[in-house]
Amino acid sequence: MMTLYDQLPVLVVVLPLFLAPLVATLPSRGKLPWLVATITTALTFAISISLVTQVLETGSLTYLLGNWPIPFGIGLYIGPFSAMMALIISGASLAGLIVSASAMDNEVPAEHQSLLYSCWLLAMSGLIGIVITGDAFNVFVFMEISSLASYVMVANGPTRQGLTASFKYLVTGTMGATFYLIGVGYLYMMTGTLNMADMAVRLEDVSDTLPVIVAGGFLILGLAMKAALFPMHAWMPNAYQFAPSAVAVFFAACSTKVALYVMLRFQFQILTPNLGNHLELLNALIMTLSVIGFIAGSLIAIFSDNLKRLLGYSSVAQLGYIVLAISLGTSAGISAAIIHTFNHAIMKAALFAAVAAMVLRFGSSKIEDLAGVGKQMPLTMLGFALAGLSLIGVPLTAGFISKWYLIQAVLESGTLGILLTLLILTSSLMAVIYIWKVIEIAYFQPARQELPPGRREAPAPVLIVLWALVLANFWFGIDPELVLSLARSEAVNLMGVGK
Amino acid sequence: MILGLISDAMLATGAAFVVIGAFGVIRMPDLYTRMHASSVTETLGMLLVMVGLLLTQGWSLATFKLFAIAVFLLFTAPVASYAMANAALISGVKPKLAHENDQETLP
Amino acid sequence: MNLLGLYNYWIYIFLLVVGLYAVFVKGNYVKRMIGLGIFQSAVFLLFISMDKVEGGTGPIFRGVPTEGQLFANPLPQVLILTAIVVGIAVTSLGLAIAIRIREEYGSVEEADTRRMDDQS
Amino acid sequence: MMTFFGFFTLTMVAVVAVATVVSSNLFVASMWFGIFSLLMASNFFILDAADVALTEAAVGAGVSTVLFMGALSLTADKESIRQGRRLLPIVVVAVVGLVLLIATLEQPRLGDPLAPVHQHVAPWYIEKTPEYINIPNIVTAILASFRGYDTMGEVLVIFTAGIGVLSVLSFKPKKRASISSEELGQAIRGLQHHAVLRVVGKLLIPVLLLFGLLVQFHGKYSPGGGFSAGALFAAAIMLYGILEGADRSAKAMPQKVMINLAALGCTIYTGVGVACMLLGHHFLDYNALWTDPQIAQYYGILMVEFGVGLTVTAVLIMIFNAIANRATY
Repeated sequence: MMTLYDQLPVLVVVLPLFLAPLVATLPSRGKLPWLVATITTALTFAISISLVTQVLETGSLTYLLGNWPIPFGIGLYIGPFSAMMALIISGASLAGLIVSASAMDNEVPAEHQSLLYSCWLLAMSGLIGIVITGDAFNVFVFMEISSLASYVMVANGPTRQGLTASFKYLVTGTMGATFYLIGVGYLYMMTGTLNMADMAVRLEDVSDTLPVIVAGGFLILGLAMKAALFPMHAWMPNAYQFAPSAVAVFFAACSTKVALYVMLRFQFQILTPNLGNHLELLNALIMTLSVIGFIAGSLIAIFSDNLKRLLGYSSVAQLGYIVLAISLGTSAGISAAIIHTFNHAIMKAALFAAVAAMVLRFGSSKIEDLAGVGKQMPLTMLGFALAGLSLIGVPLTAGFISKWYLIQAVLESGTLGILLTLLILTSSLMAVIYIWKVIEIAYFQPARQELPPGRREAPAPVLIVLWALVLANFWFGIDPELVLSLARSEAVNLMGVGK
Repeated sequence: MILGLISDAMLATGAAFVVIGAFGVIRMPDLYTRMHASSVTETLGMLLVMVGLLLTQGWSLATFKLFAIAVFLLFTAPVASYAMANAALISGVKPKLAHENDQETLP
Repeated sequence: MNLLGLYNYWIYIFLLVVGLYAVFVKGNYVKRMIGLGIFQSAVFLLFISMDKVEGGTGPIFRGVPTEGQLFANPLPQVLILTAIVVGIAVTSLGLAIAIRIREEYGSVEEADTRRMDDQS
Repeated sequence: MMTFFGFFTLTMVAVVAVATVVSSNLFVASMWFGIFSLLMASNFFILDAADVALTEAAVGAGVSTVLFMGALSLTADKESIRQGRRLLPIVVVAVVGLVLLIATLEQPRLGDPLAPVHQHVAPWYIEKTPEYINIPNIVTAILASFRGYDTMGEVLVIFTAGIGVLSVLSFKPKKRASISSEELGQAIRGLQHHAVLRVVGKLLIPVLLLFGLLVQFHGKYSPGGGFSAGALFAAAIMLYGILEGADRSAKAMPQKVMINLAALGCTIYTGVGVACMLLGHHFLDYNALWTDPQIAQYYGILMVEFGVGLTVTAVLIMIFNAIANRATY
């Protein structure tokens, strides 16, 4: 007999999946679809919190679907990082939904909202499904649920560019997923199993064979497409810019990071022990991509004239940091990647929430249109500026903790580490430039557009989300113990003790 | 034994018809004559092949399936040819071999 | 015979390459969806080629199973059944978006839509 | 003989793929693509994958060709010949192909019974299916029970696509597409003035439905199951829509009802899983449903396959109606 407590690992996916089709059938007018979606997400968030505490207390959880033994049936595996990702995803979704309470009506016609919120729940449960599963093919299935739902949400954006952005996203996303599937196919061909843990064990017999190396390459390539790593990033800024603002809050915080999570799982659990000499080559490739990624991302962000686009390219850069940490192949690298994943999620969600409020009031996210926003929407802009500080990595903010651990991890790799540190610092300076560009226009330039007095500050729900996230940035900047302990225990899980 | 011989003969004739039809498709001058060549021979050839196969099977589930396939093809193959020719005519493909005064009555 | 045992995989690679080429080079949105379809079908062929066992039959029990009877591997078939459905889902959504792009831009060529996006 | 046939169809597949990509008339290209799928399906059959062949034939060659045709009638039938940058894509594609080609050298050969694929998990399924589930079709056993969680995800993928198409195509177009009212009338009426097509086509509809039912409920004993059955049902409705006009099929199967049915199908699937949970077992552990495990598995599979069939049918009809009626929107 299983209690509710034992069922939580699967319930975190099944609850939103069970309710999503119902949301699609609800009458579109009125707030009912939104309400159901929000309550579902809040419950999912609560389950995620419970999972995190469970993982911290008792270690990793497993769950057998259909009660079939593991390499034959599908098993769920919830380690510290997966629990944290589930927390990030459901939290970001909750934040986005609260923002959308006031920002959605402006951008999406009421009669589409029930379908949109249904897609929202599907995207969320798809993303959570990816992070908690222990089965390589199951990752593909849930990747497709979340991707299809995301394409739909981007296509529902307020302008016609949403359609082209969504199409580009669809083509890249499908190619990425198919590349991933090819990689899984080759691993399956050589091992005869689909369970990730089992795969890692059985690969030892065939390690260093050509199909395994090719599998590694295709997995990394496909996931890099999904994660918008530098040369494959083109879809992401478009998708963030043209999606409805509230949707961008949700996506920016978590959607690409899920692909990075899978990359980390494969890299350390399956490929690292079994690639032999070719691992160095793979790591060098990923490292080069990541370095080009964060430099180029920051550079393009400086020259962007649209705030959403600027933040999108900034995300390209920040994801570069995470991938750099993954490519180091050390346990410090794993910790740094995990810490930055969490911190970047809370800062980007805060920034996009502020942008959603500005778009709601000004009807535009062009930077020059936002002149004088600091005086007209002081609370919103202050939140934006503080989250921006965290993005740069100023002490006392979460961003500082990320950079600290990242640089520590990088410095472990000797002389190369010093060069990489310099590059990271350069990229951070660029972040100062592009955040300052926004702040300068917002505070020191006369307003172009005078808002009517009653509609100046952002609506209360958006402000609550924004400030909750900003405070979280400071909270995790001052007391990062929760994230650190999760990151450490995941690093121990993946690398083994003492390595 | 005799049944086997008959079925072999039918399979061979059926295949021959299909091959002749294929030659027709290559040799005929325009779409309509080509379709005529392929659709007529193909329907007959297919029927012969199906009956030939039927005879090898005796009474089993496969017999029924083959019979059903033959019936469906008998329905759909000519109709498909008709639909294609009709679509070609509507979209303005003119028969090459038509007489001068026939041309005017075409749409 | 040894090398001919790889023929399936060669064709899979060829289809993959053709499909990828169409996705990269073609500017027409509908044509791209066709290319994506070929690309995905290539992967179906990869998986289904794995399931074959010399002298085996399809993975369905017929009558009393005999000792040493060989069956094709059912698992890749299950995976590809799933993947085919993903394929049609992606195709239909892509086509729907292409239709809307045509309505909004008056064209389904990427060169045209990009030019119009740059102007606005 | 079978091997030779395999080589032949594979070569044909490759040729047809090239023809598909090369032809610049998109109607021609999508017809080629339909042929491609059909050849692919026969190939799958040669490779002992009857279930996959059935689904690929119904979905790839049938449904998706209809969808491409519908989309083309709303967009443009000619692709513009544009000389863009081709060097970089060709290099990338060639590198990918070369890498894969080299990797084949260390791959197990086709049909090698000693390949790792046939060693570990697969024999377990073949050995244990009669013991645990006791249905002849192992593919259905894995699909609906051993890996039922994947299939649940799949149902939701197709559901997402359905509501996605619906939400994308329910925007009112800003300006009506440039068709005259006469053409519009023709688009709505379908093939009503073609007596031959109508009569023969209508004869096929009940047979298609019957075959769909067979595939749906006989899927435990022979190839088939919810996916292919759903595609067949939808194909029957699409045939009706093409013959009698899309407005009639939309009237017979209103979008609102279809979306509810699709949601119902998903809910049946997830609901079976949740019911197992409420009875104190794991999610999708059908043994919770009855005391005798084999009977429990049987009914569990029956129910989830019904959910799959319902969702696939409803979603495909929904997508067809949305695209086919777009011209009159």
